[in-house]
Amino acid sequence: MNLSYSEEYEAFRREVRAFLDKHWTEADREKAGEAPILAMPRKQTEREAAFRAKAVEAGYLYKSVPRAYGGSEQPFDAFKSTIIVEEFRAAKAPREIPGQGVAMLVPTLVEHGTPEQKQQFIAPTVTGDLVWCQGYSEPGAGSDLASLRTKGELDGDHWIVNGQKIWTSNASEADWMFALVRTEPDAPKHQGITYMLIEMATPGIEVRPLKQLNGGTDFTEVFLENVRVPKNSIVGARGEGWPVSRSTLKHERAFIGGTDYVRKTFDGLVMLAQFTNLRGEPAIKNDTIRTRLVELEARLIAAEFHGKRLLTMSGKKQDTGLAGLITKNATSELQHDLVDLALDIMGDCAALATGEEKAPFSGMFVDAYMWTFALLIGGGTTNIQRNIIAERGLGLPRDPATKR
Amino acid sequence: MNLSYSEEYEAFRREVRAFLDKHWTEADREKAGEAPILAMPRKQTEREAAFRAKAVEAGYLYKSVPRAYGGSEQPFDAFKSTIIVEEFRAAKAPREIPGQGVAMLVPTLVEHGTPEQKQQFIAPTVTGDLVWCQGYSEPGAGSDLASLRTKGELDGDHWIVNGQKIWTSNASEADWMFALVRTEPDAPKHQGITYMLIEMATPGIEVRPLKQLNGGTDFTEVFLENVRVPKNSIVGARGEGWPVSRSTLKHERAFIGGTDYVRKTFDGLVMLAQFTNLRGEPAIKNDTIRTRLVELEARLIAAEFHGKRLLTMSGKKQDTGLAGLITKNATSELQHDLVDLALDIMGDCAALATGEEKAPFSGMFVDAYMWTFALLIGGGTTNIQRNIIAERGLGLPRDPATKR
Amino acid sequence: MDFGLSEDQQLLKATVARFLAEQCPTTRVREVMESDTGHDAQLWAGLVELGIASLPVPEEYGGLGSEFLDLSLVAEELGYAATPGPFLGAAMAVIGLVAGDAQELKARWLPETASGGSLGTVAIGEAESVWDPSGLKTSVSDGKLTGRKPLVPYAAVSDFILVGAREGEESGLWLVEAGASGMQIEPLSGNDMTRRLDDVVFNATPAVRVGGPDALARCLDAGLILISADAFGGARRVLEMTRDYSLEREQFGQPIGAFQSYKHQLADIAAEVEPCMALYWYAAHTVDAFPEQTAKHAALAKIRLGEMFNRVAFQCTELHGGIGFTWEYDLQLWFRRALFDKGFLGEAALHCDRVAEMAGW
Amino acid sequence: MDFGLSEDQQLLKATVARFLAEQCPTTRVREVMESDTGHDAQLWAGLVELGIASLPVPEEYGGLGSEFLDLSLVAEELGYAATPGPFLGAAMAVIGLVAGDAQELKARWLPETASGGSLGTVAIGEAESVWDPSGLKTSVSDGKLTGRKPLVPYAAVSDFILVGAREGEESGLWLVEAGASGMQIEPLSGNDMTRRLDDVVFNATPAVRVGGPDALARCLDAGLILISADAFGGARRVLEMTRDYSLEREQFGQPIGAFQSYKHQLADIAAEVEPCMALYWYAAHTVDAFPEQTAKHAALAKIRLGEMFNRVAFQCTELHGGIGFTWEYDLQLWFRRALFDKGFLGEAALHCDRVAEMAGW
Repeated sequence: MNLSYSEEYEAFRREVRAFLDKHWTEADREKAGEAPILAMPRKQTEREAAFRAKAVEAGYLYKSVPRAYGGSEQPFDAFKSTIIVEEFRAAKAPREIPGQGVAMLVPTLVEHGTPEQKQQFIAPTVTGDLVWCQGYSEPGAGSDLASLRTKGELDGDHWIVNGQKIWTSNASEADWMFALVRTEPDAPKHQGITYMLIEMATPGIEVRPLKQLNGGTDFTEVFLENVRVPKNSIVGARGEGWPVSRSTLKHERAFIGGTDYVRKTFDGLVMLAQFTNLRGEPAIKNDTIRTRLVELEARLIAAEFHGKRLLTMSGKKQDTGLAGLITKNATSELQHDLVDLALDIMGDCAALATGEEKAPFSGMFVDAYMWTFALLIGGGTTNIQRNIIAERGLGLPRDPATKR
Repeated sequence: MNLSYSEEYEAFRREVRAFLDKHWTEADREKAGEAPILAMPRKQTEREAAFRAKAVEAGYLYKSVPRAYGGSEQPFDAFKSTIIVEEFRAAKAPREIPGQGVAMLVPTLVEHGTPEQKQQFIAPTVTGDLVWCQGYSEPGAGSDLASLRTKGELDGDHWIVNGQKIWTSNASEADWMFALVRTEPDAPKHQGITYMLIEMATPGIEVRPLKQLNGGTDFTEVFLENVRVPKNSIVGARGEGWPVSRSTLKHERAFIGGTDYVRKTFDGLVMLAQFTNLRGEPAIKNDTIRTRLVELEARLIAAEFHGKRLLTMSGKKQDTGLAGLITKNATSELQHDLVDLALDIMGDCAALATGEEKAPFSGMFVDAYMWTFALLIGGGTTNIQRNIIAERGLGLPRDPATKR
Repeated sequence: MDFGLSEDQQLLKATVARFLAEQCPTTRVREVMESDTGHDAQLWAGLVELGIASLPVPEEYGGLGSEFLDLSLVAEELGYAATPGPFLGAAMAVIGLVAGDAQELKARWLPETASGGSLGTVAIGEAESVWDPSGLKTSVSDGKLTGRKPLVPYAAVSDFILVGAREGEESGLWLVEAGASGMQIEPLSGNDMTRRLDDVVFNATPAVRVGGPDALARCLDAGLILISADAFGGARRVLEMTRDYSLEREQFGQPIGAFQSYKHQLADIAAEVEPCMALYWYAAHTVDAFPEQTAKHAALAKIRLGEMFNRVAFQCTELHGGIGFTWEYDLQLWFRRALFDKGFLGEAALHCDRVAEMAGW
Repeated sequence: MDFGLSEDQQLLKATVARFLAEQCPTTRVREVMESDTGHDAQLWAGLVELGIASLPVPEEYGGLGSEFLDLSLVAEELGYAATPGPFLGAAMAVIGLVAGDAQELKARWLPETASGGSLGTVAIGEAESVWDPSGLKTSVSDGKLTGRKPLVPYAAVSDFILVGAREGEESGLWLVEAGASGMQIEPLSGNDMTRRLDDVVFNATPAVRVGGPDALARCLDAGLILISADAFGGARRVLEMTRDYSLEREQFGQPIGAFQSYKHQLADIAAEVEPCMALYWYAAHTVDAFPEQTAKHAALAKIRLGEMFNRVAFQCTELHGGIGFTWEYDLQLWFRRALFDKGFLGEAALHCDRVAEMAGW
């Protein structure tokens, strides 16, 4: 066990630092500021574009994307990836363009796309010139993606697509959508779905903001009425969109499982407890609150070092097995318990909304409380994940109802 | 809403008190002492027998048993029943003989027995001259009673019974066992079971004490090897023991759902917290422990008045529905949380066993902690009860796997 | 022995429920919620017509002089329907007036509140979650009241405010009329937009004494019970919605309510919700039957129900999946009301301390 | 960056595991458990032969001078197998000696403990769950030690006891030899009969100073980590047993592990158990790598793992149904060990206070 990196990696870290010092100046860093927890995709500025081009050239970004399509085509190395993230974050330098285009579509195209699709889409996506949204969820189909009902019928050279998608983040800004569409109505549930690329400017597409529980509008609904999509605008074979999409979801699960946001929440919580007075005394001096904080810190540290254990396993190319599967549920439950404590620390101000300046920390923890749902629900609900832990992690029998 | 009883019932209470004053003296009361939480059946003393005979005559005991068989044959009145329990308990007077003979077999016989069976068994059971044990559970069949494997084959005038029963309380003291035996091996699972009365003195029966987690031996295993049971020693028709037994289980559920033992535990817990010092201060002065105690008291009081609500509904002959179904799980979870707090109050003495005089209250709460299982498991496990709440209480679809 | 509702009480409860089902569907809740004041005079007038404003007013002042449990049952139904408006503060104000000894004020205000002509509210809690009378700093001297009350329901639309304060060592309630000098009202942004809160500052504001420590205690305890009843109604509604949703919504070819794990989660929620009814019923019953027990039982009800409602609202939202996270889906109305019920009148920890002190722990 | 085990560590862990699987099946655990002393000299000798007694002893005293993590991995496997015997106290005693500055005592005892010729134990905690050195009342003056230690592992079979005490204001460790005058040992009845506890009273008992506050702190922290590792091993075993049982046992015509609700309960348990490994690993790693962090992380590990093990043991017993409640079924061995791990070296609340104080909260 050695928590410092070997000389090889320390050298790599120095190399990354030197690169950053050279290409991402103090002025750039100041301008960039703190990254938001949930970054939304946007077209990059010229400054960012120039920097990212350098970073790709150096092998730091888009490491799993072939050079031919704008990536840096590096062998997988969990430690190098971590070092890059750590150093880029410390320098507030741009990393991969956020959003589902890079996170989900690009790996799918790399794996399943035709040479033409790769050529057409990957490079502009990784530069942020093409913004994507995801069209999986539907009002009638949540965890059970295979039951989706948006349908596509072939009419000459085009698919005619009708249906509705929901929980689409940034559909308003997106140029294209990658979507799952049922094209063979008579096939069994998991077959007959096609992975389709749809240009958002096509007539018949309407995007409506979806207002959330917490008052924000980070998601939209997308209505598709007789939308004409060119016949060849599909990834993988017709009717085989289900396995294509499932390879993508792995990325999403890994993304949501991190502990950074939990650490941020915890650190904020400690400050909240220190600076919020309850009846003349800082909340942190209350024995019950203090005890709960320490218990939560123990769980947080367990989660953080569990992450390091997983990283080590990945670095050694070992299967993370059960240890990898439990991360999401353990982390989101921890996050829930953290924000739950925050509400208790707020005392009677739990009644006040985020943004109310008279609430402690302007009520920001109320929003965190509400956002916890997105964590619980995003990337498959907790119950679905429980099934996966039980079946793949513990070897219990598969659920007959959800058998595929 | 009126928590005092109406004049009619107050008059009844005075009548009961007068009866007790007359027939159960101060000396009797002193001798009787506090009733144990889980009373075991035993033959009554002459003094008790004389008193019970008077109480039956007065209509206070065995109210659902016909006079012809030693009962007092009273119409159902939830309030009178409660008043009798309250007053008899206050006077430490004997109530119905404890145990499964009176609680489970007698109601079954009243409903399903032949006139001869009623004649032969009910009267001596209610006087305690016949002690019964229950033979339902088997090593291979817990909550799923219908999967039991003890089998009976007809051989002339007798059933030849082979198999094993488990979790049989007081089999060593019992004269007879009422048991479920599979008699039609080819019938579907829930059919083909016969409700059988087996004399424990029959050759081929062996009783072995079953040592529990907590070190006690309140249960036994009963082995049956070629046990010959007279053909007519069955209740209800051959192969129809399942419905017969299910009517009995209702009684058990009601029995386990009470809150008396939880109140006793809570009161003990308060004392424990008051008299156990942690680092120089009574545990009850610790803010965390105090807060947990108050939260538990709120739940206890909810459970107690929930009981009064159910009593009122029963008194008005209303269906208690969902309210009645949730009692067992809510109460046993509360009991669990109470003993869990007790272990925390004990500090490092949680390591010490019940009976160790150097532990607070001689470690009696450790035993309560372990006994909590019996509550969770007895009368159907928590999970089975969750199914029942969801299906009968909330109207959710039945589980295909457990459909009968 | 009857720990149940009388026929009159059942009728009252059913009447209010029917009225709200008809007059206050969630579409209307949302309209009121999005209005400036959060107060719908017409809806309030309808409720007053049903008698809810007269329930706590003694007959001699034109009211019904009902048991406190009756009012609590109404609060449950208002919670069930997520009814927007000033009920809670208005009811507490009336109870404070009735419990006090200021005959003139009673004669002046009670008939008007009973008829719906006037609306009262209460200002008790102070900064740093102080709600226990012993901790109040707002003070009165020479008929002038000075202090800050950071969570006052519907101060902006009320005709009078009953303020918890102290004069010398003695705590009590004082009445301030709308528009009194030295009073500043600032609206707050709350999680629950169906029950508005204002931040109110008094600076040598003219105030008339309503009653002493007992009146203040009765007013606060009544509020704790009413908020508990509201929480019960809300939790009941959320559970029902989730049950209904689980029967409609299909996943993997069957209603989600057929999945065992879902069933068990819902069963656990039901087992948590159901006994809470008896807890608030009993607390309400003590107000008339065993007033010496009210302080303890009102606090216990608030401790348990405030937390239970939040837990249930959270779990049920999660059990809905994505749709529960939408603004359009009605569940969020109760999710937000739960946060009001959690915080207003003080958090669970405060009342745990109070109960422990009453017990001498 | 390598937050994982070296090949040597994996080998050590596997070797101990294999030895215990062969030499210490639960039938043997039960024999030892039912013996008078709870100490099986032969089993202990076998473990010593594997090297577990030499791990913490520096090479200059004939030991292996291994990283502390190695010893913790052994503790995990001992916990996994419910190994009866004096390991915990013995290891703590060695660590206390090593951390101290009494060269003569080291030379006298360390080689013997490494070879299994001598057995040590520790006496730290005092009445009312006092375990923090600042609260100890046992005192030393003129080489005589006086005080009561109510929870001492295997005092009756140990050759020496390291006693936490104070001389004047300064706390530290003192060594008392078996049979010293004024020492009274009374066996206690513990929940976990695989790890015996005695109540020990010292009355002007001759004692030699081992080290000061640092030695005492290192000894205590090491114990907290070892007990956490034990808890992890126990929880892992209990989870495995329950998983295996759920695949064998049928109800309603299918293995109970096929019921969704059961699966989800087990998944939640796994999600609770699994990250705890990293928690105790890191705490153990700090002993050698970041000793200034050990006090905090040792306490955090004990807080989390002590409670986690108890919760998991309880839930898994419940998931077994009736059989989990029997003495014959092996699950109870871990259920009882969990209660030892919960109480010994102080309950979670004590260590929460300690961590909060370290943080300045």
